[in-house]
Amino acid sequence: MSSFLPMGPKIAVLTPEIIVFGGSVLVSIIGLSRSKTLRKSVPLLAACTLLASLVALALGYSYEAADQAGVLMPHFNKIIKTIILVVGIGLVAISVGHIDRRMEDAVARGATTFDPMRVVRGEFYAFMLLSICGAMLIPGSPDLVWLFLALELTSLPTYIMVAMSRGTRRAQEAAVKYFFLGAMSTAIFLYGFALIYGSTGSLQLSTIREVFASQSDRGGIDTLGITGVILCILGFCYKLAAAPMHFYAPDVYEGAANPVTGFLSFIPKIAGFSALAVLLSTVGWSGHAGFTATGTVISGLPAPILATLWMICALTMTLGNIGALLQKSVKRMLAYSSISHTGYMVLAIIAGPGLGFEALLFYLISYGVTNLAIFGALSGLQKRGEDVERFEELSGIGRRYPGLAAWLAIGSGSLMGMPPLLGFWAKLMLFMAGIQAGHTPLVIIAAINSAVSVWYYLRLIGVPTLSPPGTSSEGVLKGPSSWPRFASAVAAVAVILLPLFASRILGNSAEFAPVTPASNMKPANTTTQIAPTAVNPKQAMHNALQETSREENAQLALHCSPTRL
Amino acid sequence: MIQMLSITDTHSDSPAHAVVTSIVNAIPSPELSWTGWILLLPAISVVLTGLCCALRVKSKLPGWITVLALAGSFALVLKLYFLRGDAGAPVVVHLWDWMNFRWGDQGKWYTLQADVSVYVDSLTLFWLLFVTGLGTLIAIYATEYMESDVGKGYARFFNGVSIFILAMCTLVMADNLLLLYLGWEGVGLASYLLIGYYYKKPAAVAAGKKAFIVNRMGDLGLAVGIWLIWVNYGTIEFNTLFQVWNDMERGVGSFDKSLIPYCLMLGAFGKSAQLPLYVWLPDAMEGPTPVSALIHAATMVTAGVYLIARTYPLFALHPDALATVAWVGGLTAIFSATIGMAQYDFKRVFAYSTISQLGYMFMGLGVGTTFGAAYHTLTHAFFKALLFLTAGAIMHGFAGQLDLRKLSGLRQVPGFKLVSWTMLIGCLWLSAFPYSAGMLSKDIILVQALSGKDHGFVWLGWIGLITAAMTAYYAFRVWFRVCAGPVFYMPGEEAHDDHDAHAAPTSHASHDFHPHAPRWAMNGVLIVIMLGAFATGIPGYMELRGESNWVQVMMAHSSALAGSVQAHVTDVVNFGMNPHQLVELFGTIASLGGIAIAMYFHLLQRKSADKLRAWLLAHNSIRWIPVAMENKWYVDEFYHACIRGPAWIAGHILHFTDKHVVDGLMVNGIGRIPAALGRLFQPLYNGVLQGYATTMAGGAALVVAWVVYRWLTSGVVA
Amino acid sequence: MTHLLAASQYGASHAVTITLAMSALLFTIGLIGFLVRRNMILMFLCTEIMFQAAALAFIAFGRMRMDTGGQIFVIFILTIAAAEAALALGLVILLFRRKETLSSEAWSELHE
Amino acid sequence: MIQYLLLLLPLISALVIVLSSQRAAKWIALIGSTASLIAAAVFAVQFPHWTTGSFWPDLNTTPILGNFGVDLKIGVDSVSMLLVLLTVFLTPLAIAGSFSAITTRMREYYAWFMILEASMLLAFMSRDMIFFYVGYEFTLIPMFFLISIWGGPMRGPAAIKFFIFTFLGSVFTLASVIFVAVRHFDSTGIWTFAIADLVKFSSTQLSDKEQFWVFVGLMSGFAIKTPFFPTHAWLPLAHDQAPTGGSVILAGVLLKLGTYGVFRFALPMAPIGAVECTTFFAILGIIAILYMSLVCWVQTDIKKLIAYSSVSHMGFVVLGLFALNPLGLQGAVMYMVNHGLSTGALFLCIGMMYERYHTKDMEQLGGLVSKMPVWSFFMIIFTLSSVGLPGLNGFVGEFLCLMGAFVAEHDQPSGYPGVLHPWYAVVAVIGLILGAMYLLIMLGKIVWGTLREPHGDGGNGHTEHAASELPTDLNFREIAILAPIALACLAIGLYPKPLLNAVEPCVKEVLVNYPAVIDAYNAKRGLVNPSVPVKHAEVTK
Repeated sequence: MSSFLPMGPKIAVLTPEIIVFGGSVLVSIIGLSRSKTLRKSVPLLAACTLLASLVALALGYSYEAADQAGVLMPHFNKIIKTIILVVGIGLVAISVGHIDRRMEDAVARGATTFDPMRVVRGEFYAFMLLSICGAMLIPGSPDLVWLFLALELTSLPTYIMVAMSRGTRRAQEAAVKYFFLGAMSTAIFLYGFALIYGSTGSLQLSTIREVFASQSDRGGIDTLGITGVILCILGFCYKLAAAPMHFYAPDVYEGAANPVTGFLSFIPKIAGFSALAVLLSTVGWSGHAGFTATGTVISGLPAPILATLWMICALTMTLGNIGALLQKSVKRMLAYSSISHTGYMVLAIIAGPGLGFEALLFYLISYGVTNLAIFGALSGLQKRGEDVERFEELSGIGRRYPGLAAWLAIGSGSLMGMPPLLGFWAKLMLFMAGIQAGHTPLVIIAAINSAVSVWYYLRLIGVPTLSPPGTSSEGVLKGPSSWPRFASAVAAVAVILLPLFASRILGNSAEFAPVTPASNMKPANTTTQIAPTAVNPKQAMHNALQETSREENAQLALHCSPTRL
Repeated sequence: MIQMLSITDTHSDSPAHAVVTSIVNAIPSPELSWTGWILLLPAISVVLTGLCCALRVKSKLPGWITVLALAGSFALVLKLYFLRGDAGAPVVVHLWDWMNFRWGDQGKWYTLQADVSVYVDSLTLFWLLFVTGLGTLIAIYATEYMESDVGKGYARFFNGVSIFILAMCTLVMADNLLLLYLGWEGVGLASYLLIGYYYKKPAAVAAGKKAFIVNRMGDLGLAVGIWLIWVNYGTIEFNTLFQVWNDMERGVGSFDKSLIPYCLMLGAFGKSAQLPLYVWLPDAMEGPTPVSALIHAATMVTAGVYLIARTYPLFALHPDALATVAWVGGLTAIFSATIGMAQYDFKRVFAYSTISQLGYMFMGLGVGTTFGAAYHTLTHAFFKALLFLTAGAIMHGFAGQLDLRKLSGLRQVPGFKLVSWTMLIGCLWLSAFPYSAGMLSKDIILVQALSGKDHGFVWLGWIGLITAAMTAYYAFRVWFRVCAGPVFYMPGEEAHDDHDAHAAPTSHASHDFHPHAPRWAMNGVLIVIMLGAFATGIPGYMELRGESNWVQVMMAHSSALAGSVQAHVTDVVNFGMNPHQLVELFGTIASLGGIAIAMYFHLLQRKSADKLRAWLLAHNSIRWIPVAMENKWYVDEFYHACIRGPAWIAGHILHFTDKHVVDGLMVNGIGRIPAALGRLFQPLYNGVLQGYATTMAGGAALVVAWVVYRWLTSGVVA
Repeated sequence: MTHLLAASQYGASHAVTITLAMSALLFTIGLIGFLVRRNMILMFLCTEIMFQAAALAFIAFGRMRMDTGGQIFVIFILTIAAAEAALALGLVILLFRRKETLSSEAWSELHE
Repeated sequence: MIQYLLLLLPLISALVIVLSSQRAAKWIALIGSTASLIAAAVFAVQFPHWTTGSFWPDLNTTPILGNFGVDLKIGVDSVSMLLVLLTVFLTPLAIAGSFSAITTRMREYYAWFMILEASMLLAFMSRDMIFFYVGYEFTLIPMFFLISIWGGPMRGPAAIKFFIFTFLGSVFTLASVIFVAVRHFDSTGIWTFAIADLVKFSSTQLSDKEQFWVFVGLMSGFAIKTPFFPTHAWLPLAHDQAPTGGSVILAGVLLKLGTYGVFRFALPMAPIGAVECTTFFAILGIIAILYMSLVCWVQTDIKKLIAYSSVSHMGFVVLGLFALNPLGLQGAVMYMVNHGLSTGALFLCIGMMYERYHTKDMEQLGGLVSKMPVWSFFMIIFTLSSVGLPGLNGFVGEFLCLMGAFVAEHDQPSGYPGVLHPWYAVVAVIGLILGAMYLLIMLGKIVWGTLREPHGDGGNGHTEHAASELPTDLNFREIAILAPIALACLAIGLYPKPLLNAVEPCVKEVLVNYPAVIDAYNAKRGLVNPSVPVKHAEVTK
């Protein structure tokens, strides 16, 4: 089946990305300007671009258009994009003043004179916007080509960002490792794509899903398809920094500058999770031989894929946490912590649409915001124009900068899941999703892990506030720009206050179910708009399931559950 | 002869059932709520003396507050007594709710009813009379005795005395076992505080602690007994308990209800210093002497007797339990008498004599004469209080001197005549001198024992007679040494003037030491108590003459009657005599013989006592006798080695375990696992690009392999 | 090689099967090369080989399915490969300037 | 609205403290906590369900994760009310007790203290499981800072161990709660975390196995918090190292969070699981009582001794809880309150002593009654209360707990059969002797005897410093701190009736499913309750 999707809705849906892309071009051009004022305004421009994109998304996003554009999960798509944009603004803010800090420091010491042509601000923000643009494109991908290109668009700029973020050899080494291993992982999921294509004969995700569904009807998705999906998952694991593809993360995070580390630990991750969600929506969470827990049939992913993800989830959580325990470098520790959080989120992916995706999104919000608070605080500090990295450099800085120590502490508290901070609610939903999907063992592993993680997060709380200032922390000063600290403060406040608005952030969980594009299922004009309804749709679905018999149930799951209910 | 409302013997089929009808239901009597003041007055005294303590009152005010309060209580007790007479029906006066709740509507077992209410029957009144009466007298005595502590520990002392009287009254007036338990522990507390009154003396502190802890062991028995009673009868209120105590249709729980008396008797043995829990009482003599007189001789230690008398119906169901009580009492009597014979500290001699006399009381309870036990309690209370108070007067006068080898001929020392002669009365009474009150009360018990048919009670009677001889010996050993003979004295270490302890140690040489003669308060109290001791003989004479006497009637109208057996005194027992004749003859021989031996060794030929001791010590085969007796048969050491020692070692071992096994090995060990795992994986992050690539590819391969394995083994094809 | 068997299920021609085998072989060669070579340019070329293996597979499957999508995808793969090549060479030159060596082992400052 | 005021007052005071000066901090904290006390008193007076066991107020909800039934529902029943009162009663006293002890970073100290109070109140007042958990868990943070900033020389490890240990347990508690909520949703289609709904659902709808695991999960958190025997390792260290105020709250209130959790969640939610585990936990309780008493015996550090004694005392609570009859549960609740008072007060006393002598070593100190008679008086009162002297508060709970365990047998005619055996109580009752032993030994060393003081110039010059600041005996402030507790001890000891009456309906509510479950369980073991017809036992099985 060949499908020519109408261009109109597609462009309408892509307006935010287009704005971001345009912004990146603009930023890279303005960054070359000889006017210092203009150059200095680059981050502001980048932020404004993201803001404009956010406005465009908020005002212009229509589920109808998204349906027609072949977006599989319109609501998911919208929320992912929103999260990326909001956190993206924060990421821009925490990188203000960072890239040229070294040179400015050198100028201030009189070591060199200022040379506008050596300023790299413009490109840096352009790459940042490009990567963000790529990440935004992923959740709405209608086909494999799009997915592949969007993933590459997300990754390629980040390699350069790592390399240029600091002038040190460590940054370049990080870039090399990141790039080469990234290329390998790209090859792996690319091969996976090829196998999926071979199994289904189509690049259209909606078609792939139908073919997979009919294969399942006939007894199971064929080996080719399953192998492809598993290869893709393993490839995506690189983006997520999930085991077994996580080994690069500590080195790269350590080598990159603080704001870039913040960027790396969020944007590729959300991109990877979007890609994973999109990919897995083709095999679906319903209609396969699933888990029967406590008498209720709970369908899940196909068994091999589930097994893969299960293993990845358990390994990632555990390896991340035990790795983090031993670290002396804050950034390395945060890298491992980021790995373990990936593990938790994989649990949400396993749990599937509905509660699982809601938990995933909540977790991503929580992780993004918390990350901002922590990396913002770290980026707000410097030691002779260099990043603050090791724990002992932070020791006792709470005496001088109580605010920064507080933001760090709040961020750590949220990461460890301390109620009532944002991270706790995220973990709560994650556990709910996990248990509801019948994955209590994984939830228990996650619970143990989150208890283990307390140890190193406590260090991040304790070292700045409790330890006495040492020799290594003497030279630690505030950074040149106050924007990172401001962003960190805003994020920390958000970590405290967002839970109050939690129920309003996400809307209804049932909306996260993947949607078969309307153009394939039924005439476009009959597509109904999803609107928050008074009745809890989840409950409605549940009632429907209760009333139907087992066979009907299976049928319903097969044919209807991908659609919105 | 003796008039009993219901006379049963142990041979009848169900003595319990027969007796239960005789326990009259208590009537709730709100109009008697003023009896609450018997408790309230000491309570007020506790508060006021406490305030005096806090305000550091430097006068005798706290002493007189206490005296007034106790006298008030005594007056109220007298009023109550005259209001209801010897044989009035029991009454219950509810004061306020205490531990009291219900969780069902079916009554028994569905409630735990333990209110602060007063149960007054003759038994209660009997105890109240001498507790408050003697309490008042001893408090008056103490106002003078403790005068050197005015402004220092004086208020604290009277605070303790008030607490004691409050708790003791609570104990005997309680209408349920839990309130009784409150009083029970309360007297223990008072005892703890007062024994440790001279808190700078390590011995006093240790003695207080020991008293409390050993009593606690007994209290456990009481606690378990209370639970068992509740389990079996569904109530712990005496009034309802006596109504249901014969409800035998079901035994509940794994523990047999026959254990109840054993549990209760454990409590009684602890409080009344019987074997094996007597060890605290001799040490308790570290307290001020009025305390020894009041708490550790006259009143508190009889609480055990009271408890058994109060719960006598439960004991009556189990003759074996009663026999146990009797035998423990008899053995304690002779055992502590042997120790008492060999002590040099005459306060300790009296302490062991107390234990011994308490043994008689338990023997009386056990062999079935609650009257005898109660009567002996009464006479003992007076003569032993008298002995302790005279001992106190001597201590007071001779700077705490207690060693009978260092005092002599006090009856010729000016100011100590009265003390000596009252002490003589006390000793005569203690030695059961013919037709003294002590003899009369002791004989009732011995007659009952000798007329007993089961459980070897006859032997018990003989043990009692032998003990009587030993008692006479050691009582007069003290008197002849201390009061008779040539005048000689050495002052002691001024035990109760502790607050100046770090001033120059008082080492008065005997020549410039002036004995401090008792004044009117002490002398007056001694006289009154001596008269009281004479008066306590009256019921005995009435008994002897076969008349009904008030002690008898009071016991007969209380729970103590139940199952109490009438002696068949006319049966021939030994030597062709009936028990009465036996006791009269051998009791007299024992008493006079003991006194005579004491006179020989300690008055006429004092050197020969030492010779005898030296002779005994010189022969290896028998030297253990005096050594063991002087060292109290090494019971303390035995307990120390067998109970405290192992527990202490266990404590250290467990502390070590806690630190290094539970915390170190388990907790920290488990805590180290994650980091150790982390270290295990650390080599994988070696920083080499190829290494990472290999690990990633290998990891991916492993994951795929695992999936394939799962796939193959689960049999599920996607 | 399970996917080869699967491919034969669809009645693929021998040519397709051989192409697929070729693709798998290429991918393996690329991967092994990536793991064993220390020269960064060679390593990059190995990733290119893996990319091309995927491209070959796309073409073979497109042929098998009689679908043009596979060939379209290959164009994009080539484009991305070119972009990566540009990036890689830039990076390699940067590194070479620093240390005058192309060995990847020279860059292991960051580790546990 | 008073309940929200009660929650907000400490938070507002914390905020004011943060904005105020170092010198004003303690007074603001005192005023704030006293205001909470007054608010709680008003709340208690308004509270209409003292004897009915119902919750009040019942209607106010503020949805937080509305879609998932996580609502900020605030309401108390009489047991919660008692613990709320305990909290607001102890907090001002602990704050006042910190006045002279805390001389650095005062703003932070008092701010954390107020946050701690709010957190504890939230835990006790929440009628939503998640918000209970929020309060329960968040107490760790202020306590962590209290220990690790103002604690003793080992404060770092102490704080971290305390934090990680308790956190580890409570994640399982959370998982269990979520499990029940998810199962509730699966079978009814409604998300809720309301305690009442989940308890009702869980106790009746879950299978035996599920109940077992739910119970185990819940207990793993509560057991560590309480702490039960083998999981107590964090406690001696934390208590020992915490500043006085922290110890008071830790022993007085935080430990009760654990037992409150057992009482409010674990027991009612999973009766079948609870019955399966009863023997195990009762034995743990007994081990705690005896083992810890022996360990207390050999302590030389007085604060550690009291800390270990807390574990021992919690053993009585555990035994009472697992007696599973009204006597035991009443006793357990009474014990929670009473232990909070007496042990909290003991820690205050020790703190006052420590401020004067800067040592807690009983080998160096002794005979303080000659120097500090008032202090000694209070010390004796609270020790006796700990010993369980009748007439003081400790006795009520202790006696009922043990009695509850004694009568927890299968054939009890009280309508509440149990699964224990009298031997449990008989063995545990030895703890009374041992308790008297170590506490009186402590008194004998530290209060009685000849005066022993640490050598004058103990190196750091603290002694002179202290001597200049504090009088030898307690000053008015310190007496004013201890006197209310002493009065409360006496009052509860002499007239526990109101408390018993208040607790009783809640206890019945907790035990509502138990008789049938226990009969069935015992029937499985071959023990038939004679008061119940055999049929009944079979039906319930």
